[in-house]
Amino acid sequence: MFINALARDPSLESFRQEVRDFCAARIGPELRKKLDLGQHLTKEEYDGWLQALGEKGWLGGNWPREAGGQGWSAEEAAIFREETGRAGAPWLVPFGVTMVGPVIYTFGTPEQKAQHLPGILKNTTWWCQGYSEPGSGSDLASLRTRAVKGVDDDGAHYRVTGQKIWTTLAHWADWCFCLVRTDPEAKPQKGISFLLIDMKSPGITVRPIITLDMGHHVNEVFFDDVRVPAENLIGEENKGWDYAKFLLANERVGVAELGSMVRYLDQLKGVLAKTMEGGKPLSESPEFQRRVAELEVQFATLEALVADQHAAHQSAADQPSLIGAAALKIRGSELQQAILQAMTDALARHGLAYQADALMAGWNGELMGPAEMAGILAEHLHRRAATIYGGSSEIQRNIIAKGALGL
Amino acid sequence: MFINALARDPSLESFRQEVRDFCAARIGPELRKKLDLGQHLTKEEYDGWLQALGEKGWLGGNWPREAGGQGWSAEEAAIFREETGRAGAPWLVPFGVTMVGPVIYTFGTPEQKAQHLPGILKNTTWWCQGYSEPGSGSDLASLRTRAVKGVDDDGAHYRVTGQKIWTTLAHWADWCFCLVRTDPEAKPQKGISFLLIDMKSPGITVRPIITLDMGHHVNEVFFDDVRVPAENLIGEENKGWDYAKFLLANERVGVAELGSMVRYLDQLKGVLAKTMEGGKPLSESPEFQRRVAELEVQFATLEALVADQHAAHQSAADQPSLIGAAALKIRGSELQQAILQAMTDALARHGLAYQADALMAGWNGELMGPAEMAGILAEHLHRRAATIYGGSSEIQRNIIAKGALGL
Amino acid sequence: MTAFSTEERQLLSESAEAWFADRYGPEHSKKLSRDTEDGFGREEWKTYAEMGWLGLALPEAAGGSDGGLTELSILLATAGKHLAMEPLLPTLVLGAGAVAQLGTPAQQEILGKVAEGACLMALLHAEPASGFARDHVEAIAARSGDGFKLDGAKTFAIGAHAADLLVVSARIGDASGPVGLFLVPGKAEGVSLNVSPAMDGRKGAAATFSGVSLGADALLGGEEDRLAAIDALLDRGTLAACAEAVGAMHAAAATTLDYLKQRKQFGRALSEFQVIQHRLVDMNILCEETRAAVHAALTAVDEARPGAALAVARAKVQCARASRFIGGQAVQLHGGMGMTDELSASHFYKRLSVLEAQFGDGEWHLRRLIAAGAQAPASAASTTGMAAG
Amino acid sequence: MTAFSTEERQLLSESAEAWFADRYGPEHSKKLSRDTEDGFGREEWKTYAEMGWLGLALPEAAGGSDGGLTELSILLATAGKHLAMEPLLPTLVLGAGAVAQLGTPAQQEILGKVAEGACLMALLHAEPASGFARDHVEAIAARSGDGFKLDGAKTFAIGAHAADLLVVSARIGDASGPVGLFLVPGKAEGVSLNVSPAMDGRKGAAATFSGVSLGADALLGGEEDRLAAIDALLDRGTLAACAEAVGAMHAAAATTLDYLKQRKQFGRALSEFQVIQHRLVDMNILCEETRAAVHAALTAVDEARPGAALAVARAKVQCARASRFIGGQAVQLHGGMGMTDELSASHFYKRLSVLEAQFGDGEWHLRRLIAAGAQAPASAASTTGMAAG
Repeated sequence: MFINALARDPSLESFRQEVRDFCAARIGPELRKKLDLGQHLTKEEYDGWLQALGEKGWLGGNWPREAGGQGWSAEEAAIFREETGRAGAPWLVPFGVTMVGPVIYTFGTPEQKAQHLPGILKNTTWWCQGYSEPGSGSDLASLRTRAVKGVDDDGAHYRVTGQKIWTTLAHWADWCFCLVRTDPEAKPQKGISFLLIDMKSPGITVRPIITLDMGHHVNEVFFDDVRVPAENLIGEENKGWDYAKFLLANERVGVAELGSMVRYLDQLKGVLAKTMEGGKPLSESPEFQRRVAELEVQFATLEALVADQHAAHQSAADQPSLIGAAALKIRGSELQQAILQAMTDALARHGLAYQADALMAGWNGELMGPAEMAGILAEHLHRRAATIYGGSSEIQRNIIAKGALGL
Repeated sequence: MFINALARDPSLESFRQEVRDFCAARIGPELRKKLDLGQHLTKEEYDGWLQALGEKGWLGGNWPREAGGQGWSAEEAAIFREETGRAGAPWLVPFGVTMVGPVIYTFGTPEQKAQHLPGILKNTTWWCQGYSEPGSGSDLASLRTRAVKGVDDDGAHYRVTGQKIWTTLAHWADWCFCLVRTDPEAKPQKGISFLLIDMKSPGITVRPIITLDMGHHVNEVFFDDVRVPAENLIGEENKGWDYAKFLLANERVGVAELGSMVRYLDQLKGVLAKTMEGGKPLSESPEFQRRVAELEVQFATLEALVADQHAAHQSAADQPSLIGAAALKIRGSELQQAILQAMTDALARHGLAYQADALMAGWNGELMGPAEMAGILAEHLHRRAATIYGGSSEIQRNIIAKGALGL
Repeated sequence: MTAFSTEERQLLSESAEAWFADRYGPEHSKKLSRDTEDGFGREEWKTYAEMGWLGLALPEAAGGSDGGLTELSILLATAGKHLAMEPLLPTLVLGAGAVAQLGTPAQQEILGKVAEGACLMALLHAEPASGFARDHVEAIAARSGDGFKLDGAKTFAIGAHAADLLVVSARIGDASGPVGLFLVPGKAEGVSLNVSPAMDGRKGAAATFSGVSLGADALLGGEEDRLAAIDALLDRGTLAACAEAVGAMHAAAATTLDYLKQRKQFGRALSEFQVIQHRLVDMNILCEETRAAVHAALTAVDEARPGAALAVARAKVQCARASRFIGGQAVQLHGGMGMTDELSASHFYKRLSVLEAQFGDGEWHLRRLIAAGAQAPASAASTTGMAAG
Repeated sequence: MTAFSTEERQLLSESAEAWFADRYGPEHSKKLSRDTEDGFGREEWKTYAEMGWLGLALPEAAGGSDGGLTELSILLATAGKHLAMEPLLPTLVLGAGAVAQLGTPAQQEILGKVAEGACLMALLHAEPASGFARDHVEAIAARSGDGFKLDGAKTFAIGAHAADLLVVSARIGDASGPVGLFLVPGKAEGVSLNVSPAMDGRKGAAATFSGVSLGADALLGGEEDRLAAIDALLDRGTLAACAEAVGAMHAAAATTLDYLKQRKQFGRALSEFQVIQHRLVDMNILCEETRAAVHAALTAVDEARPGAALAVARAKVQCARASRFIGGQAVQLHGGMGMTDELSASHFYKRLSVLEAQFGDGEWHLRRLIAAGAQAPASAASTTGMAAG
């Protein structure tokens, strides 16, 4: 009791400052403006930033040195995520560097490592995640996309047929890491394999899904008898579930997104200062003052919980417990939504006009309300998914019930 | 949509005034003081009030005329409950007049009616309810108290053995209406009978349960081979579950207790006016002002829902739907607890001293804080049970899920 | 005002439901929103006129049925349930409401056009510096000859983009003048509209008025200060928005229930999970109690009971909370599918969000109640039947 | 202040847990509360002295271990978990804390007695008109010869009934004088105690002082105004109460989980119902995050970080909400059995209720944060590690 958290290492503060300085120097005024307005970035803009991080060696900073990373400690990794989040830097697109990269350097063949890791570390290849399927939802193990070893080519290829859904940025991806069913007879989790699929392969169709913010972030991906070389299999056939679980735990690292939360809170205060009621700024409204104080209490608690998790797992494995991660996921997503809701409530004073077109490059109409309004409303809508994706809040509670309470 | 509620009959307002006047006239200053302080009343004090109501014909006002009642409409019954609640009159002890009475006049034999109804209508007999058993909780049908027809006396008596729990005021009761298992082979709900048991019968032991408010309201009742005349059976043997369901629906009439809620809200405002913070009354505190406004919104909504339920069922059966009653039970108990919590939070300024002894007649120590503090804290603690008894909030939600949503 | 009988209300409810169920639905809404310039259906508007719905609450002299806000609300609840896109509330409750309440006999003639479907209206009262506050008006209608010259800026309002006639608040004379309401043709010179969809896809506009010339007859009624009348008008709008929200929340809860009964996970319908069931129950209770609360407030307003304004504020607080919970849960319980533009859950979420904010959100109305409560004696705070009895 | 090492803290935690688990429990608490005049165990107190716990945070000169509030909190969390009845917090955190902070060398000698277990203490600061406000003092210590004459009334405080030495705040001289803290023997003439149990069964007293004669040495330290020192002292009390609450909430959650695993209804263990499971999960998360929040605030206080007072207020808000939810659910999920005096659930409910209110409830501390936030620049509001980095 009371002994998990340890004092932070003060020497890390110079690293923190270095990250801050880097963000300040490398995010140019044009990109800065788009980020501040919450506008959609182009693939090239992402590349500019992510490749700069790659050159600096920070993109895969928490990868082990032997895999080409910096071998960051959990604190260093946390500081990096926090500070880029605070700076409002472009999204650290996770599919390559956070998700499939560690799977490849942990379970991949030397050839797979040589082929894929450099492109991930430099962000010269883009990845997407082929997990969810229509009807599978949080019940991932029920997936039905089939991969059958060809008989005509002595098993040199799999032939993949099926459909994936909610595939973020599939429309930009060069490669897809994909869970496929290789043994339909086995128990649901036993017959799954982990395949790397070239998105240029014939037979792949990407169809956009428009979400409630009117944006195009996710897709359906159809595989129609797609030939995938057998050497693109990760590890052993039918062991894909193990690699998926490994990846899932990695995905939950930093799930609380403290850095972007600080940025949200600052943004909220900015919105309150700029939005008037009865001729006075909302920052003087008792209701909003109370709400900000409440959100800051929740933030401080989340921050303490993150520190506590780090301390508890410092000397143990690299990965935080799934239980702790589940709690962070629940609270982090709730808080994210709560701050965005507070901003939306303030901005509602401008009639909730939603100028979604203003988020596109080159738009030059007349903005209503604070300049960042359209971006914030889009973020509010988009983040309704925060309590759904990566395992819904309900699923996270099931995980804790089973794992921590023995229910 | 929007058509359930009807305007109130203005002619009812004179009845409302009559009830108010009666309460004002018949609650003497001594009783008034005890009620205002929330002190425990003696059995004699209850009798004084309930028998006065009985004489006036109001105790069983909503009973049909042929059973000795006034045949009140749903509105009249509601007004009576509301106004006695507002007046802070003594509790309308429901076990006779609301619970077993209607069962007897609906399903009882002429002899049973003659024997029991007059005493219930005049409150010269006290009743208690033998339903719950240790381990049965909300799963009433799992009850195990056995009643076996004697073979030695040609079935003239049942012999009852078992244990009941949470039996309110069993220590004052002359009679107990009791669910007992007469056919242990049948499905849980099929082998239950409804018996009237004289509490003076040999073999009955009443043991107090002290609750968290340190009060004695409920009991365990042990039946050790108690002889009960066979003519004390209500209706048919093994049909007890039907009568219990009928009674349950009656119990839920008025479950929202609007009248006492108004009284609570007034009490809350009184407490806020009397309790100081930094030399100023809490009624000037923005937090408490907000809370009062919130509670009043919830009250207004509950009031509207009650009116809506009345209107929806006016032309139909006398009983409100179980579904509507479940919603009223959930909201009513939540609001009751919320108002009491607000009072407790205000009174916490006095250090949460709990002078439980001050609730006893004849105590003459020195009170701390507002005079009503001990009574309010006791009520707060006691009403933690409001979301548990009569079917917990969780059970009510199960009922709605099944009954209204077809789940 | 002749209240409709219970049977007449029932008939109105049934005929509206039949028409919208037949004609409307999420796909139709989306099509209107995205494929038409107005963002709503002109054909639909004609039908509303033919059905007599546009005249529901207008005087008989104008070809109306002399109904109350309750009758309009029955229509709006049905429209809300089916995600109708037409500016019924801005035209009927606000625009025509203002004219009916304040207009000179000559101005009242507009109402006949409204009933015929020949005049769309909107109210432009809020301004960039007003927020939800109802008494902050900076726009000025300076005297100019017999008439006025209008300058000012007004916040985005749904329906303003297509209004034939705008009702615009402005201070008469100068910044210290009384607040009047002016009838301004939407296409008048000097009116500049910034058109946009609202978050829920319904279109509207913010407006700038630059030296707009208005005749003396543009002023609704006389030169008295109209802030109290505007307050009452906005209260009617508040309650009408609640009614629309009640329709939307019932539909959101129903479509969520349907979806969860069909959708399987871990080998069971999602609706078999107890946590989901209780969530659905909470949505259901909120729907029912909000409907009851809104109806109680409608009765208070239509019968002009004392404290009706407080009843409106209470209903809005209740409705705002129910909207937030039900809209949010409709998306959440649908899972990923709730995030798509394809299914209706996301549309109900957005519609409920907008309705929640219109005319002041729950917190703002709670603040009104606090302000009122601070002046009221302890036991007189409840304005509803029982406590007032 | 020499912070304990992690290992020393671990040892302290284990030895306290071992002792309380062996000696204490709901039955023992009840017995002490009802069958002893003091409402707690004098024997237990002796043991605490022998174990060195009473000196944990006292200076070495007084026979203490020079630990911080963190060490005291480890002890108090364990005491909270096992429903210990002794006035550890009033004596160690408040009474001895005040003396250690402000006392003259001569007054510091009291600390040796505290460490030995020979001096129980309590703080009497709040008054009938102060509520949770910390700066409202009406009691007056008028000058009288070399010393003072104390008059005033103080609100009920746990432990005051049995304190050998009370620390009492009063204005020095007259109603406009600075606020000083005075050492007043509990049995001094003119001290009248109204003894009562608190809601959680722990005893305490409200006090009236009528012309109590005090020597010059009764004044803690000099004649400077001590409101700031009292504020800091109460912050330490706040955080210590949070620690005790964290222990109690963990135990309440654990005993509820155990009960539900055993209790069957409808043929299944109650813990198999998903709604119950998720409720237990929410209790569990609240326990863990509150523990983390309280620990973060303890670190801020013990390391005297800037903004430590805000960290305390935040921790208290978090702790108050967790206490309310967990205490309430412990009773609710136990069903009828949760209402009985027999099971521990009701005791945890009441203990958590009292701890929630002590030193200002969540709303009151939120108000402090609002007041502080209104003065702070936008991006400097977070005082925790990261945002301050």
